[in-house]
Amino acid sequence: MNNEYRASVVVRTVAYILAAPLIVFGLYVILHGHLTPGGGFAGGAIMATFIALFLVSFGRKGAGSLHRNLFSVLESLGLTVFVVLAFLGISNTFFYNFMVNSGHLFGRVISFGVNPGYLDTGGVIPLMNIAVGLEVFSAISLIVLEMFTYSREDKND
Amino acid sequence: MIGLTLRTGAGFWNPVILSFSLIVVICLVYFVRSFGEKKYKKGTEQTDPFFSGAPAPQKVGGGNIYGIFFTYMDEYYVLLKRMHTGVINDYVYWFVLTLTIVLVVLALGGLP
Amino acid sequence: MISIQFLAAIILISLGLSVAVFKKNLIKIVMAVHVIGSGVNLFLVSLGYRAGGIAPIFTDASKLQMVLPTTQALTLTSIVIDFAVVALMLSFVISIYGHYGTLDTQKRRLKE
Amino acid sequence: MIFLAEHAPAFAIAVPLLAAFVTPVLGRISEKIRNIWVIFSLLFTEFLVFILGCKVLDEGVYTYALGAVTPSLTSPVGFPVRIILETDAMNALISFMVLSIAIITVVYSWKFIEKYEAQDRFYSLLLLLTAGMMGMSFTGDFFTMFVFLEVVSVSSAALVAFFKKAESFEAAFKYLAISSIGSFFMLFGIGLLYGHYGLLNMAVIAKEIILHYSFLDVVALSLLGTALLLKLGSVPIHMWKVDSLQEAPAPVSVVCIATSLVGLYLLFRIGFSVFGLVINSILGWILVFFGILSIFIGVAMALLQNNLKRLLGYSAVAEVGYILLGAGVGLSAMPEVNGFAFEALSGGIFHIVNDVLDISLLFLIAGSIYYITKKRNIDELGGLAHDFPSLSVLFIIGMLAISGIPPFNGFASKLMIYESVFYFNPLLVILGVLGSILMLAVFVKVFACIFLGAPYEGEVEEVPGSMMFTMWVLAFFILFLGLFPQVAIDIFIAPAAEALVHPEVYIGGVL
Repeated sequence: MNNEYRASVVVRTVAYILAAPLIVFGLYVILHGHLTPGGGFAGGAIMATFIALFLVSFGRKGAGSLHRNLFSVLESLGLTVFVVLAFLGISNTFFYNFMVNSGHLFGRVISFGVNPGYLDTGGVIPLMNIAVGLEVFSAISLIVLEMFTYSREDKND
Repeated sequence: MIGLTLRTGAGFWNPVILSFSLIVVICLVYFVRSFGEKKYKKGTEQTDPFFSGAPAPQKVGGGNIYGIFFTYMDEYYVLLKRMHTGVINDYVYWFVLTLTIVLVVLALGGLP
Repeated sequence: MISIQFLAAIILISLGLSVAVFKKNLIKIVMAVHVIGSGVNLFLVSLGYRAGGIAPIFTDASKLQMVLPTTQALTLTSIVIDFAVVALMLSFVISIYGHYGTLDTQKRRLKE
Repeated sequence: MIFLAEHAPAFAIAVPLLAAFVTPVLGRISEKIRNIWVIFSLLFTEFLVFILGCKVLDEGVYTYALGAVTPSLTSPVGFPVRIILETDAMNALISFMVLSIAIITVVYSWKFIEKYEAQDRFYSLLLLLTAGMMGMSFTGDFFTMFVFLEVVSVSSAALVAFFKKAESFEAAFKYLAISSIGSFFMLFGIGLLYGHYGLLNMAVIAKEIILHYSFLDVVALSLLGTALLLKLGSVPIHMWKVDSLQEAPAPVSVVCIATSLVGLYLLFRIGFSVFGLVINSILGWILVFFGILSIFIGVAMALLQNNLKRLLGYSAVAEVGYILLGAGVGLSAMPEVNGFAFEALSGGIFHIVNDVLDISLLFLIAGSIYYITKKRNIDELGGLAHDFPSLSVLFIIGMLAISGIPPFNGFASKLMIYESVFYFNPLLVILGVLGSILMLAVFVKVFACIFLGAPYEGEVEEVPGSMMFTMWVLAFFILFLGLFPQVAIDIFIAPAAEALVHPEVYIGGVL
């Protein structure tokens, strides 16, 4: 078994081309979670597809450049931000949306009716989407990375 | 003694009285025991357990206990061992079987 | 007249169950769990479907036209859970293969 | 204080959850700080649940709507649209028990898993598991119940595989496979209820079901009920439970016992509060049937085992049978439970408390025996009473309590179950007493093999003080509940039984 596993040039080129669109589309889905279908989980999964593609095209060397500690810290961070955001509404109730219609960040006051889909609405929901997106991205990347390295090591022995 | 007697609907149960009488009985047993013979020699075969004249075994394994019970309950245990295969497929099978039984019984007897 | 999506959900669930009971490969059991999960998700999401309904986002459609998004939320959550379960089960399968050298469900050490 | 009591149901879920996410980060800094953090967060949660329990015992059922303007705004548009946490005496009791077990587990684990890797993840998963169990016990709607059930399944399966041995992976795989199949069937049942009523809230469904009871509800009830019977490990779907209890580390086995306790609570909640007003005695008979089956097959299989933890796993299965027996008799008298049926139900609930204490003590002793000798087969052990007299005293307490010998706590609850079930059906009592006698036979064998005989030859380690302390705490509560059972009945068992047999109060808490 060749240790220096690398995919063919076709796969690598496609990976280069797809990298930016995948990340941008994932971020788009996360940021528009409160307006369109999608949200934290879907967007995070799309972004994690990039990591899977990266591993497939660059093999072990690619896996070596990704730090699993970074992913676990990011995962913890995302989850903590989510729960802390839920705690911040505690003056009313847990999970209370204290930022909606406040006029500050994500708190634009809109009148009832059709609008073009202002991103600046939704209160804590977009923030929670971002936290969940971060968590899902790092968790799925971690799973893919662990499974990838484990199966490679297994074959080399 | 309010709150110490357990009322079980049909009767009552007072553990404190029982524990007290248990202690009394144990004291009585020790009192009777103190009349016993004290002249035996420690460390000789007089203090060894008696095992039909043969040297007593130092260790009894778990498989040696209740042998006669397993002999007479053999058919039941063959059935039980066949039931506990440890295969995940059979676990799912038992789940489906239980679901079917519960569903049929409830559908026959649970409708208004 | 039973709707086709409910029929599909039932077929998926029964397929998954039959694979889980009859197939002797650990990977196939993971797939069976996933297929059962997908069947249930299909059932849930088709419960919430309303012909001609409108998504409840920044429109001024009347309340009766809008679709209650509960089932979509449920399905999304259950997909996430399904994902987590399958990932964990696959990692267990990798470890079992590493230790036992086989994926056969009949080769087990825990029984009775 | 009032603020804490007001938000206690949400905090009881959120504090362990937050603690679980922070634990890995703290573990990088220092092990000591991490341990203090874990135990402190659990103690704080237990304090919250305690004041919540006092509030509930004083004022009756308490509902909390997540994300509402005020906690009591449960149905802003005529029916509840938010996630609602509903607390009454029953789930306050269950969550208090679960948290106590979790605290004892954490204190025990300090020394027990000291030599292993990945301790951060162990504590993190343990806290996640606690949060899941809190969610399961406080939730007022079906879907949140499913979500937390899966949180519990996934995290406890990962904990079962903690030792990273071949058998532990096998046990964890079996556990996760069968329990996720069960969970998906439960979700299917929840979907049926949603399709029928368009709602997920338990209390509202309980109210609607009186008017629209149909075959669809029967199918949903059987799906939910069977999935919960699987979760609590009733015969004939108990094998996964025995496997995972055998292979998990001893503290994790104890927490797994606590998860089946929460499964029992959910079964009671669905049987009594949701379907209690419409279903007739047939559901009670089903529970009685599975209870008797569990007692018999569990005890018979326990008699056969030579692996200590597997034996304890089978006796845990048998003990669940007694609870199902008592509760089934209570359920068969719904909707008007009084007299002997009420006593049987209180006996069943009291036996939940006693069972979790006894089995936990025995599992912790089994863990200590593994810790000091590194052996699990009782044939290879023997004569431990010479070197470890206090361990043998603890084992005697546990074994007498679990086999229902006076004056220990197991006797009090079993007496309540027997005497009241006797009026229901005398044959069931005979079967139950027979099971109890066999249980004593099982533990006499274990005691003779492990503690009696010539002194143990082989390397032994000392039992650390923190582990002994947790076992003595459990033994103290066993003795206390054994000597003063009526105190427990008056303070928290009878209100819990009252909360179950009056579904209309539960419904009134939301609407």
